[in-house]
Amino acid sequence: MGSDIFEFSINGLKIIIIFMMMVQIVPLLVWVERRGSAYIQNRFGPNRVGPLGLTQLLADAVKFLTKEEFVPQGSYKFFFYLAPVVALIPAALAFGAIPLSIPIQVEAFTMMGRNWGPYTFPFQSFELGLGVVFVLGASSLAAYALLLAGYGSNNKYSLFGALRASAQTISYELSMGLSIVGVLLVYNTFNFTEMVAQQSGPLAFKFLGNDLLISWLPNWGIFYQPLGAILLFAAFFAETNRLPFDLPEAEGELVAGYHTEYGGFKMNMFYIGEYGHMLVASALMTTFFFGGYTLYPWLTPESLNQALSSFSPTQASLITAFSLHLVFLVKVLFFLWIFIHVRWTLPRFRYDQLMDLGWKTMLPWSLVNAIVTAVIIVLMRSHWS
Amino acid sequence: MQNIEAIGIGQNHYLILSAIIFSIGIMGVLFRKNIIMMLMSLELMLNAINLTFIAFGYFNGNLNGQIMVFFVMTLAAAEAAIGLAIAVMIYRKFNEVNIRYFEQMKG
Amino acid sequence: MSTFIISNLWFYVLALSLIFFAFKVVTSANPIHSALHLVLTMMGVAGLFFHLNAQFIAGVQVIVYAGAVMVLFVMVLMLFDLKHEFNAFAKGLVSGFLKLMSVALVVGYLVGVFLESGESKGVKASLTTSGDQTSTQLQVTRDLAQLLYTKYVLVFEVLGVLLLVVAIGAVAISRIQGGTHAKH
Amino acid sequence: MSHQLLLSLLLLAPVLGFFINGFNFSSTKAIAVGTLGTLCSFISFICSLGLVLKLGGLPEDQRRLTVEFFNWLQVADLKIGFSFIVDQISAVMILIITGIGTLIHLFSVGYMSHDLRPAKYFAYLNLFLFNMLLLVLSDNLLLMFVGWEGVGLCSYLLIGFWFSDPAKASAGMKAFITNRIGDVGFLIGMFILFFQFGTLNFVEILSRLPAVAELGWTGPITLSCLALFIGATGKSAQIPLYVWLPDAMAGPTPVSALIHAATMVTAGVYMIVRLSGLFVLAPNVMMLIAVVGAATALFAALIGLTQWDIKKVLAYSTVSQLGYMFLAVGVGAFGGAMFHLMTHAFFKALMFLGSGSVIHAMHEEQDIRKMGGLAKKLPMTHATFLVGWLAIIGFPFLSGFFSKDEILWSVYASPNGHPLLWFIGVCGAGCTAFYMTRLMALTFWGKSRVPKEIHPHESPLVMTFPLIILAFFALTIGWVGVPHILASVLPGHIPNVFEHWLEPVVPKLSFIGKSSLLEWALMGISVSVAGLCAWLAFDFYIVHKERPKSFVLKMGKLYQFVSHKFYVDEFYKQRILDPLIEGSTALWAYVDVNFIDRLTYFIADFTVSAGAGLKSIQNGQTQQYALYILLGLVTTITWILVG
Repeated sequence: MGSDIFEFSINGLKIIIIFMMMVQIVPLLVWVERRGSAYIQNRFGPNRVGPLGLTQLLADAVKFLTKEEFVPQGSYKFFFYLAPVVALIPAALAFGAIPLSIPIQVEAFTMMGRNWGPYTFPFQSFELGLGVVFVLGASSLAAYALLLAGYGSNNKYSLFGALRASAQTISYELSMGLSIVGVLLVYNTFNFTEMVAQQSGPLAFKFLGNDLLISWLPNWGIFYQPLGAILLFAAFFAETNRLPFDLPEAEGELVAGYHTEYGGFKMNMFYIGEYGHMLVASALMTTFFFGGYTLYPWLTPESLNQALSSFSPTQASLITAFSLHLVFLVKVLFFLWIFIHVRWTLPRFRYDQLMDLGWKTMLPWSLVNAIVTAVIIVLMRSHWS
Repeated sequence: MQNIEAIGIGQNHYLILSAIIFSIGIMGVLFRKNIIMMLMSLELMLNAINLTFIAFGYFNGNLNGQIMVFFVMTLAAAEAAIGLAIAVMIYRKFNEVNIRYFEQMKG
Repeated sequence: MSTFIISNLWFYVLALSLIFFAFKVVTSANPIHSALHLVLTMMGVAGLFFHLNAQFIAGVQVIVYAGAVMVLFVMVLMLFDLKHEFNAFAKGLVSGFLKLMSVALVVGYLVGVFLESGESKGVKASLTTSGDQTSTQLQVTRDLAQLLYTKYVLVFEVLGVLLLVVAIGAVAISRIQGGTHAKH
Repeated sequence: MSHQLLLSLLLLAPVLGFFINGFNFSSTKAIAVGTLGTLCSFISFICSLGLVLKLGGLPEDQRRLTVEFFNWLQVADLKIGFSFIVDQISAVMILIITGIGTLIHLFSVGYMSHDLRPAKYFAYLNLFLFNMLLLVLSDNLLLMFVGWEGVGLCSYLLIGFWFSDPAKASAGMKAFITNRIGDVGFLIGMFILFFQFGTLNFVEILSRLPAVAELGWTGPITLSCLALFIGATGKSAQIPLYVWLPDAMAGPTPVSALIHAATMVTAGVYMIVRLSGLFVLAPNVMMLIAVVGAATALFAALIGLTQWDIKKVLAYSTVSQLGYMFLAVGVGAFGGAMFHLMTHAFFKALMFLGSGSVIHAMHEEQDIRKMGGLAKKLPMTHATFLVGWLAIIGFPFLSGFFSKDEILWSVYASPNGHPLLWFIGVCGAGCTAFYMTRLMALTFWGKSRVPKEIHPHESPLVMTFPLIILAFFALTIGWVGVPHILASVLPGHIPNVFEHWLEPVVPKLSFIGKSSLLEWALMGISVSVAGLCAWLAFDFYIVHKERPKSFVLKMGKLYQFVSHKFYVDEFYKQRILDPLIEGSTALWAYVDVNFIDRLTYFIADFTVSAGAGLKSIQNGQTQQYALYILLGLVTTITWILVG
């Protein structure tokens, strides 16, 4: 957390900013979702409040805040209130671990009579050696939120919704974990920054003894782990209870699933949790498969440094960090749009189809993927290295 | 977070902590009548054991402790699964999850 | 200096919370409460692991224990809708006293043995190289994997088989339609 | 034919007979089975003849044929071989056994012709032969004891042959049990001997005997002789244990003839003669034997006077004659005893078979009051019975005269004899003469008192032929052992072959300082007494028929007393059996019920309650199990720390 007061404060500020970033994205996503679904269904969507309905977000926020604090009769108040909080925490923790951009180098400078040594601020909430493990751990805690909500609201529909949702998240966690194993095998590290660093160069790999270099393609993970990517993406849909897998809150059968009884700000927190998970999911997708915050031919850290040689090193690293961050954001938004797009195009799975898909297709395929990647890597490394 | 030498916290601290947790776990097994509660206190005991393994591993400088924790965990998961399956069976038959129904299984 | 205080503080805070949660797990009448307290204990233990330079194990602990096993417990508890248990604790004064006495004795012996076995080894574990923290964790994990797949590979395989057996067993047990008034 | 082969054939024949007959127990073809039995006994007779001839061929001092089949028993220094010895004494015995045995087998073919289970009868008879030969030929006491028991068994089986009749069955039991009581004595004698001499082999015992005689009653030799004598009394029906012989008449008559006249009862005498070297060293026991023998002789003779059953009379006469043999042995006249044993075997077997044919003719009627005047109807039986009668009363120059006179003379003359014993002997002889003449008179002479429906007829040749042969021997066998005094008088010096035959094996009696005149006088007295009593009986039962009745009236209570066999049976029952039974019931009622039962009940209840107590440990409550585990852990740790 830093050795002196400056670093300490910067880090604290950074955590808050990133958390607020995640929270702020949610209304934006809600708006995009409503506008997008409207666009898909050939209708207008919210356009009354402000230009293109942008201030609709504000209106929603006010609505959520002013809604009556309603607690169902006979429910377990403690669980009822705990559920939204627990829904939010895993998403925030996971998002904090994902590097949004390259670390910012700050040279030594003097301020307030003391000279502060050079710092490097990692562009994420906290720098973790085993980033992936941490993220997996955090996402696995999401199941509790569902259970607590379902059980706390003393309502049969919500209980059933909760049980189904947690069963679903647990079973898809398996295939998610295994597909991530494939990724880890390729990058041979748990640390996100190293993964992104490996993806920054041109597509270059050894194949049956001779080195291949495709200069016009970036060295992204997607080319190494295409099947892994698809499986992981599908698993993320299930993890976040997004549409094809959002049986637990299927309106038709279970009213609103586990958050039937929730309204007001608690409902808002659930939304934040859900969209937070989507954000984490898409961030992971970009980091694993689409090169994170690097854009090979144009915006790589080296090329930017040359361009910004005129600025002082700190400013240069600041500018490069933020520009790369933009790159990262664009990719993430692209995936978020896919999430939203899929929601309004694919029909919902029946529960047994859901389970069969999870256990009988996704799990075997992710196993195969992990094994095949392992075999190839062993062959490549041992035989020709 | 530098892992400089933990002057204050020695191995005994961890061992004593795990001993306490372990005994709480035993109390759970002995006193609680609900099967699932017993399973949980069992998990508690296993956690205490893991803690001792890791503590020994850390202070003796080798990784065997962590390996053992791996195995203990898989075992605990397996044991929990079976225990819960039995608990479900007991619940389905007696509509109550109480240790005294285990007697029905004898002979 | 700060890290020194923090690491001690970190340990004591976690230790005390652990004990408190563990105690709550055993004594709370509502099973779901105790289940959640158990989750918190596990998180606490994961924190301690983190401190004992076993980050990967801490992660695994969270994923496996807190994420899967406890969810199973909570799901089952919720499925049974077990409310507040009135006679949760086994009655019987004599056996109760006997139990308490024996547990106290066990703890007494253990603690006595620990304290007696010489000063607390504060020695710096060879694992913690001074380098930045991330590389050490990776290094630890790699060594762990190395050890796991060379020296203990047999145990690893056996455990794989065990898990398979347990999976089948659990399904088999729960599908039994038997019982005295089984309808077949 | 080597003597081993002969001896094995001798033993094997009866055993084969027993097995063959034994396997078809239920066959009713008396003739086939009978001939087989007789054939086997005849084979063994031929073998014994061969053996005796081979023995005769040996020089004087090495007359001993030993056959060692296998080493039966070897424990520490006790070495018992399944081995046999044929010397002078056993030669005499096997001749008697097989000879008379064959004749009796022949007789019983006729006698048992219409019996339901002849095969069983002949099987037992052959078994008896085998056991008797075993007894007689064995070279050590233990094997003899095996024969001894076997013979007892066969006598039990044969007495109780018609076991459907409870009286006969209980008679068998009585015989067996009294014998067993005697056998206990025999066993104790064997133990003492083994303890003292470390061996049971006759030759070894006799070779290890100390030179000087043992005075007093507590020495080992005296005690063993005493115990052996008790065994002998059991087997040979002497005073204390004779009660079973009269009741043993319940068996078929040939059985009585063979077992209770000729062979088994003489086993006791044979045993004493075989161990004569030992008995000589115990003068007190010799004196006891003599006294018991004399007492039995007189006592049985007195009872014999009052008996009405033909076989009972003969039984008591056997007991008294055995008394004479023991008397002879008691005073040291072992040769005389053996000689009397041989002669008695012949004429007593003759008379028993005679009575058998009488009973056969009278259709199982045994009461002599219902007989009379049978001489005309059963001429052959009457003739042979007449010879037997003359022999037993000691008519001069018949076998009985020679042997009895020999005994009486040696009783008077021998160093450890006594004139009083002689006097008792003479009285016994007188009584014998009286009751035998009474028997002859009542059954054969005088007026026939046979009931109308029975008309006796002479028995077939197969029964009378053995009678003739036995009668011939009763007449002539006496000349084998002519006493010296007579030999000198009679023309042509006839050597005392029998005495000479036994001489090397049996201790010699020396009649020094006794004038031959005295011997003549004694002989004269005994003959005249016998003749007087015979005439008296003749007069009582033929001439003046009413005399016996008046005599009985005069006697009154005394007669009752004697006719009821001196109430010995009743005495035994009241004084011995009843207290024994009461004692055991008391023992059962008090000790068993109170102590032993209660103890077992207590143990049972204790285990049940302990089980109940421990049951609680396994009541399925997992938490208790957990507690026990913990307690176990804690106790072990404390144990380690504390210990």
